[in-house]
Formats: sequence, structure tokens, C-alpha cells
Amino acid sequence: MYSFLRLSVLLVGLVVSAGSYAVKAAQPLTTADDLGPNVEQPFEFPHDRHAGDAADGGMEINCMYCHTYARRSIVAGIPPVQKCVGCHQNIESVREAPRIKKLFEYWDAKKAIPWKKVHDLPDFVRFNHERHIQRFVFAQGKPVQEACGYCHGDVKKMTVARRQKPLSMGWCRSCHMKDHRIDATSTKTSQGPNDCWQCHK
Amino acid sequence: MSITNLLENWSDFRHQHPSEDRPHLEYKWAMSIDLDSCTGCNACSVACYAENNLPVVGKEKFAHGHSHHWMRIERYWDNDGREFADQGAQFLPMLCQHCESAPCETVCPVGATNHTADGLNSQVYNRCVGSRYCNANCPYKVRYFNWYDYPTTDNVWPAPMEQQLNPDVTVRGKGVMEKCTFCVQRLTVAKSDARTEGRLVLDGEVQTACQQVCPTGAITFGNLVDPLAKVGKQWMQQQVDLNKDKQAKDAAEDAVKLRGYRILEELRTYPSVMYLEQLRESAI
Amino acid sequence: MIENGFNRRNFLKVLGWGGATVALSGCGNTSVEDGREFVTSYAETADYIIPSIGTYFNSTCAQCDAGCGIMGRVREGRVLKLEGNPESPINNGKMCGLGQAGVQAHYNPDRIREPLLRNGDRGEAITWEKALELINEKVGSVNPENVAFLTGVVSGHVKALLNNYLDALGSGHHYVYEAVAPSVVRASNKKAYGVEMPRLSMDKAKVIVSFGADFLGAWVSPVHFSQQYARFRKPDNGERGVLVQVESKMTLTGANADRWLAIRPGTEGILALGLINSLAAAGLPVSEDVAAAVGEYTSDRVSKDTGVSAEHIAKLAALLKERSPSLVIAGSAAEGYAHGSQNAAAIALLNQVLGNVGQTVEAPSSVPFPQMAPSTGNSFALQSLSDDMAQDKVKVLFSYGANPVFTAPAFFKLKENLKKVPFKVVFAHYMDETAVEADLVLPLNSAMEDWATLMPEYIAEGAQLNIRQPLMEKMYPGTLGVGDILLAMLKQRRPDEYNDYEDFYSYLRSAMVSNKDALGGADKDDDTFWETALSHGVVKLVGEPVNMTGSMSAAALVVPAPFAEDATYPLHLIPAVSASMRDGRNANEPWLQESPDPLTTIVWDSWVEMHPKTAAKLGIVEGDIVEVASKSGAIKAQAYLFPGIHPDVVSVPLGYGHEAMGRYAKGVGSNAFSILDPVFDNETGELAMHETRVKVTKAGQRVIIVKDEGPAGGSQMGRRIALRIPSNKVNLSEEV
Amino acid sequence: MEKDIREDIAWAQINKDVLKSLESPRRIYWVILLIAIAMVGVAVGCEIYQYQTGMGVANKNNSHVWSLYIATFIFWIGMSHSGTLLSAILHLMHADWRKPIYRFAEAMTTFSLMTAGLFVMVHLGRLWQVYYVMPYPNERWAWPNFQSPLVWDMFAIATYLSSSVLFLYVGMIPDLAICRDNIHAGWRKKLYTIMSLGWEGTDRQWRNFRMTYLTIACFLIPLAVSVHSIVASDFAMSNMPGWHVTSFPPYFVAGALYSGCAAIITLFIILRYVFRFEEYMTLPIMRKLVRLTFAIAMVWTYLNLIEFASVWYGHDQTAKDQLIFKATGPYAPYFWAMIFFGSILPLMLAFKRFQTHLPILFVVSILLNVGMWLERWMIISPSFAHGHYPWAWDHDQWPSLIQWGMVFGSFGWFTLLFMVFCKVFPSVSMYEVKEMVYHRSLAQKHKPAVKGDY
Repeated sequence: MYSFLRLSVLLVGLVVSAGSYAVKAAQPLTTADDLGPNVEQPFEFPHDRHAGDAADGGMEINCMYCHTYARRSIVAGIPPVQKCVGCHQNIESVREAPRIKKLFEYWDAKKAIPWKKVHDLPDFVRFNHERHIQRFVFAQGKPVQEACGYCHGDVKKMTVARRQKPLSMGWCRSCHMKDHRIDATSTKTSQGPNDCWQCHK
Repeated sequence: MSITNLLENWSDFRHQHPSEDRPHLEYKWAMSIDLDSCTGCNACSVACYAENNLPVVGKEKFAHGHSHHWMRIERYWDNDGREFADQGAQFLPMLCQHCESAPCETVCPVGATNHTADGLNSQVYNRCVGSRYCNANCPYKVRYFNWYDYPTTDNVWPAPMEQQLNPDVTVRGKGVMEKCTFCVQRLTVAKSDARTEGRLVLDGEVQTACQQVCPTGAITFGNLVDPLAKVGKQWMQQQVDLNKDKQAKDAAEDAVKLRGYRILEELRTYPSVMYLEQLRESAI
Repeated sequence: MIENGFNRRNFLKVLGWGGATVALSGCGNTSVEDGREFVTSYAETADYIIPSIGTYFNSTCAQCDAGCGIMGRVREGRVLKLEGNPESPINNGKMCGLGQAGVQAHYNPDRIREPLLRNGDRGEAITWEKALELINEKVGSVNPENVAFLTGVVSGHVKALLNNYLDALGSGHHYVYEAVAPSVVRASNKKAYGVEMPRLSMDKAKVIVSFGADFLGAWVSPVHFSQQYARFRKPDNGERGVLVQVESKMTLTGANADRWLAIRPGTEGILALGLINSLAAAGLPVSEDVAAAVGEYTSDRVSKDTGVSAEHIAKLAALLKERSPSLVIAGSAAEGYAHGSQNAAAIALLNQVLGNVGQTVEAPSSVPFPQMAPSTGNSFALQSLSDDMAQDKVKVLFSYGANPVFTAPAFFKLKENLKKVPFKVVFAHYMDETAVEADLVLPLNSAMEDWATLMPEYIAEGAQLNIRQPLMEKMYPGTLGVGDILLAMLKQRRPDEYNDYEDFYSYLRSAMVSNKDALGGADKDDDTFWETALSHGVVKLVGEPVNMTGSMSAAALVVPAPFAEDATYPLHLIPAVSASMRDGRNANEPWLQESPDPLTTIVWDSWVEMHPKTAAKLGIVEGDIVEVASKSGAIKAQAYLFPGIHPDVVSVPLGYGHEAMGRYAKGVGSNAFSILDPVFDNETGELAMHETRVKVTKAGQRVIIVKDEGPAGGSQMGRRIALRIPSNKVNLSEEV
Repeated sequence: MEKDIREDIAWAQINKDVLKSLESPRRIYWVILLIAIAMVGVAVGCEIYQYQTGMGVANKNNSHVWSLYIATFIFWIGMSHSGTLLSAILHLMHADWRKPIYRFAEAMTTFSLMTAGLFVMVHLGRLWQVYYVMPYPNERWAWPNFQSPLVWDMFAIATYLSSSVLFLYVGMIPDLAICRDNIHAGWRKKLYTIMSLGWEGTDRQWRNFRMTYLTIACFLIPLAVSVHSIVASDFAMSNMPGWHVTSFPPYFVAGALYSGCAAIITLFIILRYVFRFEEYMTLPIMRKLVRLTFAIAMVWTYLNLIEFASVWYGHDQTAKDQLIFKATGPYAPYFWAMIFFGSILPLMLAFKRFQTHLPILFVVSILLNVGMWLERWMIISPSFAHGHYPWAWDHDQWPSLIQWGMVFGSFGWFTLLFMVFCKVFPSVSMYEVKEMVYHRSLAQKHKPAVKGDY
């Protein structure tokens, strides 16, 4: 009978050890960076020049100056050409730069610039920029670039934006399951919604 | 998600609705449909096609029972034995009842259909593997399966018809189950707007597509938790309790009856749709 | 920031939908896909355009002539959905299924995209310049007497332009044709009340007796009446109104009646007179001549003639006497006979006797701009045109807003007569049956791309001018609005007057703005007035109530005895007008084809409704293909047994059986228009739609009917699903 | 008392006879194999078409979402139970007559489970997402729904399948060693060498082997019962009229054993002929098998009657309507065929003269399985056709040729696997047959009074 026991003990031990490994094992793809591909755009837009720190030669423009819809719509939006031209028609110094010339070509033709999507979620997912901006920027008072950076990485150091984070469901949930302070002053915390229909449509 | 997490949250992972321990705090979406006002005109059904990207399957597939009408109008006769249906028809708009204790939710192998905190019965299309168990277990048979690939191979929206598709609603591919969502895309927007303003959604601020279109206003939709909401007042006045499978008023022998009821309530599905009985004049 | 004038038209141009893509791959296991799709972006945009948030623009529905206000949801340059305009008193933000399907007319894949000129059997694409030049040449080469316009209902500035064009020609004829219209009722209303379309206050009535008026389905302004109906059923005081429907074939309204009375076809007038007699006997004061006229209509006789039981007549009379005010409505079932006018007059008399005139039958408001008031149509007009064509009096024919080749009964020989017209121009959205016969086909903008003003025939309160405006940029550069075409044609005739207007939009704007005082904009500047009008979608006008001056003489009222039996053609054919198909002009919108008929739940086909008793006599079971043959022709369709139809009657829905038009309409069902008999109303000369006598024979085949209803039929099998309770058992006033 | 097998067969003769089945079966073997391959081809074609076009080609619809696939799935799951019955339960009960036939019965278990598993796949609307059902830490951070009977099914079937394969394999090790030692070249030699795990037949090996085999047998029995109980709970847990029956788990298990025994009879006859196993698959064994089948048939009939009675006398009118519909509606012919094949026909097996009449048994055993297949179909389809909600009733639904093709092909798939197995592995357990010969002859010579004492 001992050998009968031996086998059982062995099997149980195997299950327990495998289980305990799985319990403790680090989860994949939570906060890790996951660099997306380089996306070819109609012409290069230097985010670093516009949003970068003054020390690095940037203009420190607020993200939401151009991506103005982020705080009131589910999409952050790409500014209309009108907006680019609004500033650039008064900036003579770079007027002859090839990129700016290209910009004005589009403007003169009154054509939208066919920018490619860099952060393209599947069609069944609804990511709401407004909610995140409202929570992190307006309620918690986080700096805009930090809040945007949670998902978009350090855009102010990039020229053409490139995806930095995996943007997978597990990655989203890893943040949603953390406790976040509900506003800048309160010590109360809450988690992001954990309900399929918040993000799936 | 780690196994630790699964074990820790085991009790949260599934819980039975309706339950005392998990009441709906902010929202409980519910509907009431007045069958006396409903004329059976089908406007709600078409509105649903427009809002929710329902495919038109065509005659042959309709014949095979592959139709997709999340909102279907049923027509019953009660002329038992009489020569004519001389008291008219009984029209019944049938949609997903968003049961609090939904039979479909427990059986889905992948958890594609769930109960939301707002008391909706959610269906996540991209999670669905197409076992169709939910439909098998739905007493109302209000779940519709994508038997074919309507958007692509079936070309249900030949160009430029696809331009009409609502971008807020996923276009379902083949092999997934779908059903009425109480127009969750509208609810989400309304909730988000209200939240930005630091309040709850007001009654009447959001309408489902069927409710919005209904020419006789037979459909009322709103938040059952909100004391000001018309739908809640209706449920209250009709003495229909969401969390009961037998209403006390049904046992009472009053001369004056209340006409609120829920369909197949005795199966303990606790539906979120209350119907108001059709009326007929007895003087004629 | 760049300051630029950003008006609606620029907006439409800027927001071309070319950049917005729609993803059709719904729920594959798509992971993050970077750099494949384009971002929606604009060259310039308005502040109120926020990506992913819908913007709403008000316009007017074009699916039928009721003139409901619509509100189009526009996102990323595309119109996605039509919703009701809450500011329109006609529909107050509500819609019907037919109206909803308007987007499918707009995005329809079968729309014509450029002008087509006949070349043998084919249409050859030509430019607009050439097309207009050709019209100019052809119109110029014939006597203006020989130019004819055939249109559906037209109103507003399009009608004004059309009239101006006819004026400019010096003559020309305008025929207004509606395939299914309450034209006999209009005439008899005119006689009885002095107005064609009195305002009905259903919500004030305690009892409504409707003689075949399907006001919840397809009659006049169903969305408006449905709202009144809701208030009639559930008024604030809780006194639920009672609806009694008298007809031979159950309509949607009949299906909602407290009592549906199956009446022998054509005897509606007899019942009305019988009711007056019963009411008089019960003590309702009636004038002497009336009493004399109805004296012989005793309950027994009426019951025998109409098939309605004496008990029901008595109950109905008692109800009408007890609950006042009531409302009696005459609809298509009563008017569709050779004696339709007499029926309608008898029903109007009942209204008068009950004292409803002025109570629930009210005077409409006068229209401040009569030249924009709708010209209502009838089938008599088509008949005259057809006769004129047969006599070679028409050399150039324009057709707009009607599809006469489809809707004209076969005996009209319209198709043959059309061939005698040397030059036929058809303004069309689809290559429908009429467009196929045309020499020149002019593709129209959809209602979602077009500018117009419209004035509906039935206006709920005051007077109103509806505005139709584009909800998005044109889908195809090769289409034009009807107003633009008429304007271009007018420029050929009266260049001095019209050359100032670049297009119909500028004409419309200037015409509206120059009349802004009368249009309620006296205190606004031009732009504000115009923008306000556009944003509301309707311009509400103050109209004086017209006088209801009609008079009714009971003495002249003669209602013939019921039909004699016909051995060869024993059954009456009722061509049914369904809420979604109507006369078939919207048959190419798939939502409507797939939306089950409310009463039979049949989709994608036509059917022959018959009573189970009739079917048993003929040995027919559900799904048998039967031949319905009249003296004028025969069609085949599947038989459906139906407990809401008189045994002497069979009914076939209209609107099916297209031979052209598009992929969703073509070949679906059979065309019941084609077998109608040449019988006309005695007084108005209108085609008597319900006079056709038919015989029904099995054609041998049997099919499984494609319908939503299952094998349980309309039975609930004893389960508690749709419940019903007598109204005296509940207290409605307590309800929320 | 007739003997199960002749007891004077030499051990070497056993080896020779059985190993011959690996070398040269009758020609009919190849015919069967080819037919099986053709049948599989049909199913593969159907599946490719269905996969590409969508589930609609199976002609199911929104109220009638399940059909032959699930019915046939249960059928194959059921069939797998008898292998375990013969190999594990009867092993523990020391019913020695099982020894010559348990090997192929166990193989039948394994292969019918594999066939059943395929039906789950074929049934899914999105086969390409099937891995969503499996619980593993994933980047979506999402688990399957542990409350769903389908997930239990997945666990149960996977466990049962792996245990069955293990059991089949472990029981085969001594025989594989025999094969290794008797075959001198080729890929088979290598295969047997690897698979026999260095079996030498030492005392220690035999002791460990016996213990392992016994352990797995003990493990397998509750598993087998639970698997079909869980499959039954797919239905019993549902609220559909006709499914919501408490007695479903034992009813399913009985049905499973029943169809499995019938299938063993069928395969018994086929193998006996094809591989010339007349010496080992003897008529006395058949007689015992038939009696067992008869007993199970009666248990099944009893449980069936219990189900009807509980519905009939219960207060659930919907379920009663359902039962009446089954017996009188469009499914009535199949329903009564099921009753006939399942309850009336097996009465034949009570008669001694039929118990060893192989041609009759062959036909009857197939008909019994037809009845059992109909039983499964009669559980699925009528409930969908006539459920809670009259508006959604659908009495006309008829499975399309795609579904039939897939069902048809599944028999080919099973036959293919089974026939290949029998050709590659010894389908009669040599070492255990030797035990029979050995200990019986020993008992006869030395201890005639004591029976079966080993």
C-alpha cells in the first residue's frame, strides 16, 4: 500500500508546487513598455519641439492646446489644419522649413492632412479620453503631460509619436485595479471601473 | 490576473442578483412598456436597426430563423373560437428583459455576458466564442446569433450603405451572440457627461432608441434608483418589486387591479422590463 | 485663430466624408493595429464639431407626405440616424419606422448617380449641361400646350418654382397624382365642412368610431395621430377613450380597437345611417330631414345589410350617446367604392348629428402663402394625363415624385400611352418602373442632401412651413435637387429674373429672407432669421382659422343597397395600404422589407389575406400560392389565413411587386395595383380602389410563409405573456 | 459451465495470434479503413465550409441554437463510458471475462472522447477563439466563467481524456514489451522500444505496475461517473422545459453505459472477424456482455420512465407540454423510434438464443446505438422547438446536410482512429489473457475447490 500512497503524494505535491508558482508568478504585460512600430506620417510632426521642455528647446505647449477634444470627448482628436496655420502664419522664422511648406500646401488646398493613427485600439473597444483627463488632470490635479503619459509615454521627447505601452486589456486592467485617489485633496481612493461595458462596445 | 487575485475575489467573481449585499447604488436601468398604448407600428424595431447596426438578413435567411430584431413586435390573437379577432390584436414589444438573475449569464463559458453594476445584462461581442448556451437558456429567446458574416461575405451593407453604421456600436462578425443592450452606448455617454458635471443622470436625459421613436410614448425608460424617475414611479405605483418573483398584489382580491406585470416572472429571472396590461372597454 | 465666416454650406463642404472610414471588421481578435487607419481630421472646423460626438440638424422627412420634422444625427460628416424633431408640432420628436428608413434611401446603393439619356435600351451617362440643353431644345420645339408635368404632392418653394416655370411656358399642364390618397374623403369633407382636411382632435374625443381610417398606420399623418391616440387612451382624468373600428379588413388601427366590427364591404354608409337612426330612437335630437332620411334604416335591416350584429349597433349607439364628444372618421375603406362619396357623406352626417363638428372636428388654419400650399393629388389626374397621352396631346412629359407606371392599374394602359410621348423626362432616385420608360432620367439628390421648403396638408397647430436642408455633403456629384433643376429650367425661360440666383439654395434663402416679416422674423436681421429657421427646421406661422362653412343635406343622401353577389367573382379585393410599404415608393429600403407587417408578421413578400372560413370553403391552407383574378388581370401570391377580415373579402398589400427600382424591391411579391377594376367614384371620378371583385383559386404550389410568427401562431398557449384586462377593472387616473 | 476461453492455449500461441493482428488482418480491414477515411473527408469538407461561411449553413436558428452537434457530442461522450466500465470497474470486481476485450473497449473510450471533443469545437461559432474557455493567466486578465457547465465540461472531458489515455497506455506496457521483443525491425520496433519504457518483467516492475494500474482504475471510476453527470448538468442546470430534470445525471450515465456496451458488442463482432480473434473474443464472453447490456438497458428504461413520470405528475405545465409535444409533434416518429430501439428491442437480448447469435447481435447492437443517438437528439431539439416562449417556437427546423455530414463523418473519424489503433497496438491484452489461461489451468490442476484465488 505504501507505493500507492507514494504516487498520490507525488501527484499532490506536483499540483501544489505548480499552483504556488502560478499564484506567485509575476503577471505578464502590466506596466512594461511595449514599443509600437514606427508609423510613417505625411510629414514629420516634432512633438519635442512643441511640447518639450524649454531647456531642451521645446515650447512647452500644453497637450490639450492641440488635442483639444481630450477633455470633452472620447477621442483626443487631431487638430484641424486651421489650428496649425493659426500659429504658423505668424512664425516667419520657420516658414520656409520643408515641413511647414508642406503644411501650407495642405492649407492652401483646404485639405485635411491624412495623419495615420498611432494608437489604434480595436473597434470593439471604447477608450474614453474625457474620463481619464477629468479624473487625473481636473480632479487629481496631475500635470497634463504626466496624465497623458500614463498611456502615451513621454511624447515630449518624441518627434512623430510612437506607441510606448502595450495597450492590451491586461495592461488597462492592471491600472484599473489599483487604488487611485478620487481627487487632489481627499484621501479616499477608488478603482477604475471593472465592468465589461465600460470599455467594450 | 493572477490566481491569487482570482482566489481573493472569488466571491465577487460571481454573485447572485437580486441580492441584498450588492444593491444598485447609483443606477438601475429599467423599462416599462404600456401595452395599451403600444399600437404595434414597428417604429421601435426599425429605430433599433438604425441605432444598433442590425443586419438585414434577407428573405431566405429570415425564413431560416436567422433574423436580427432585438426589438421584435409579437402579435397575439385571443379570438378563441370567435369568428373574428373582434377585440383587436395584442401587440407585445419583446426585447432583452435585462434580468437581474439572468439565466444567460450563469451559463456563458467565457463570461461574455455579465451583469453590470447598473443592472444591465451586458454582452461583450469580442469575448463571445459562440457556444450559444446563453440563447439556449434564455426563456424569452431574445438573443440573436450571427449565423453568417453579415458585414463582409454576406455584404449586408453594400457600399455606401455602410456609411450609415453607428460608430458607437460594434459591427458584429460571424459567430457571436448579440442582443438588446438598452442602448448602452447612449447610457455611457449620458453617464460620462453627468459625471463630468458631478451629478447623476437625470430622468429623461437619456432615452433608448425605441423609447425615443415610439409615437405613442408607450415605452418609459430610466433609472429605477432615482426617486424622481418616471419609470420608478410607475413600478412603485404598480407595486411591482424588482426583487420578487411573486408580487403581493397578484394574490390580492381587489376590485380594482393594477396592470403592471413581468413576463415569466415565475422563472425567477427578475426581469427589468415591466409591462402594463392592455385594456379593453367592456361597454362595447 | 483664423476668423472666417462659417455657415452651414461651408461646413458641409469642409466636412467631406471621404476621410471618415467605417470599420466593418467588428469583433475579430483584433489586437492593437497601429498605423493602418487614418485619423479623422479636418482642414478647418467649427467649434461645435467634436469628433465622436453627434451633431443634430433639423430637416423634414421625405418618406411620405405627412411632413414630420426630423433631426439627423451627424457624426464625422456622415448622417447616421434620423430622429424626430421635437419642435415640429406634427410629430413632436417622434417618428415612424418608414421615416427612420429615410437614411436607407440616402445611402441606397441603387441610386442613380448621373443623368442618363436613352440610347436604344440603355441609358447613357451625359452631363447636366447637355441634359438641360436637351430639355430646353425639346420644350422649345413644341407647343406649350403639349408640355405636361406629372408630380406627386408638391408644396413650398419647389411648387412655386414649378408654377413659375409653367407660367413661363405660357401653358403646360400640371397633373398631381397620389396613388393612395384620401381624395374622396377630401371632397366630401369639403362639401360637409367646407374644408378638405379638418383638424381632428382625437384627444378630446371620448369615443372614436373610425370607418376604415387607418390613422395609426398609413392615413394622412399617422405619427401625429398616434400621439393624439395616446392622449385619447390615457387622458389626465383617467377616462380612457373608446375606439371602435368599422372595416372589412383589419388595419393597424383596427387591431388596436376596443371593438373591431367586420362589416360587409361597401355598407359603411348604411351603418352610419343606421347609427343615426338608433341614436334618434334613443332620444338624440336630430333635425327632421335627417330623421326622415334615416327612418328606414332600422337596426334589423342595417344588421342584415352590413353583417354587424344588432347588439353591437345598439351598444355603439348607446356609447356614442352617453360619451360626448365623440369623433367619427371616414377612411379609405368607406371611400373606396363607386358610392364612396355617399358613404363619406353619411359618415360626415353622423358626425354632425353627434355634434362633433366644432368640437372634435375643428377648422384648420388658413395658409398665409397659398402659392406654397400643397397641391394634393388623386388618381383622376393620372387618368386625365393618360387619356391626353393616348390622344397624342402630350409631347414632352416631366415626371417627378410619382411612379405611375408601377401604381397605375393595368386598365389605364399607361405604359402604352407613355410610349406615344416623344420625350419623357423623369426625375428619379432609382431606376424605377417609370424611369425605365424615360428618355431622359435626371438623378435627384436624396432628402438628406437637398434644400426645400414644404407645407404639409395636415398641420397640427396653426400653419407651418417645414424646411428641408442637407444633413451631409452630396454622396454623388452627379445628382441635383429638384429645386436646382427647376431653377436651371427657369433660367432658360426667364433668364433676367432668375440668373441672379446661383442655385436653389440662394433662391430659397432670398425668398425666405425677403418674406421674413410674414414668416415671423420681423424683429431679426436676415442672417439671424435664416439661421434660426434652419436650426428649428420649421417656421411656425400664424394662420387664421378658416370657416367651416359646409352644409349637409340629408335629403340628397342616398346610400345604395349592399352589393349583389357575383357568381364569377365572388370576393371583394381590398388593396391594403401598409404603414411601411404604402404605394411602394420606399420598397427599396431593406429595413422596411425586413420589418414584419404588424398584423401578419410577413416579411419580404406580398400575401393574400383571407378569413379561415373562406379559405376552408376554397380548400386553401396557409402558404398555398393562390391566383387572385379580377376582370382586369390576375396576380399570384401566398395565402395567409387571418381572423381580422370579412369572409367576403380578400386583401393584398400594395407596394410590392416591383419590376425595377433596385435590389431590395425588385421581384419581391406581386403588384396588386395592376389588377384593379375600372370602377370610379360616382361624384369625384376617383378610382374606386375597393370595388374590384375577384376570384381566388389555388395555383398548385405551397410555400412556407416567411414571417416572424412561429408555429404557435398568435396563440400564447396558455402562458402569461401579453395580458389584457377590462378597462373598468383599473383606475387609470392613479397611474403615473 | 462454459469456459470464457479455452484454457489450453499456449502462451506463445497467444503472442502469435495477437501479434498477427498487427501484421496481417483480413482484407476487409483495408476496406473499412478506406471507407472511414472517405467519411472523415466528408466531415472535413463540411467543417471547412461551415468555418468559412458561418454557423448558418448548419441550419440552426435563433430559437433553435443547438442541434445535432451537441446531440452527437453527448452520444460520443456516452459511448466512452463503457470502456471504463469494462477496464476499471470490472477490473476492481475481478470479473475476469473482461480481460480479452477490455483493451479495445478502453481504446474505444479514448477515441470516442476525442470524437466528442471535436463536436464541441465544430459547434462553436468562433472556433478560433476556443482558448478563451481555458483558465490560464493571460494578458487579458480574464478568466472563464467557472459557473458555467460548459467550463465544467471542458475540465471534465480534458481530465477524463488524459486519464483514459494514461490508463490505456499504462495497461499496455507489458504487451508493448512483448511486441518489442517479437518484432525485429522497422519503425514499429523503435516505437515499441520507446513506449515499453524498458519493461523487463521483473518482480519490482510488476509490483509497481499493478499498483499504478489499480490507482488509475480507482481514479477513473468516479471520473467517468462525474463526466456524464456534468454533461447532464449542461441540461439539468438550464431552465428549458424538458431539460430541467433532477434525474438527468444518473439517466445520462445509464444511457452512456448502455450505448457504450452496445458499441462494444458491435466492435467485438467486427474485431473478432477482422483480426481472427475467435479464440479470445469468444461466445461465452459475448453472452456475459449481452446480459450486462440487457441489465443496463432496463436501468435506462426505468430512469426514462421516472423522468416522464416526474414531468407528468409535476406541476410544471411547460415541461408537460414539452413532453406531449415530443410524443405527438413533428418529432414523434423519432421519439417513438427511440423508445422502441432503447426499451423494446433490447428485450430480445433476454433470450438465450439471441445472446450468441452474432449476425443478429450485430444488427441489434447498431440499432440500440441508433436509439441512444435518437435519445440525445430528442433531448436537444424538441426542447428548442417548443420551449418557454411560444412566439419563438420552431417546429420546422431540420438539420442541414452540413450537420448530417459532420455526424456521418464523426463515425468515420472514430473508426479510423480505432482501426489504426488496432493495427498498431495489440487490441487484446496478451498478458492478461495469459493470466486467465495460467491461473485457471493452475486452479484446475491443483486447487479445484477454490476459484479465482490469486
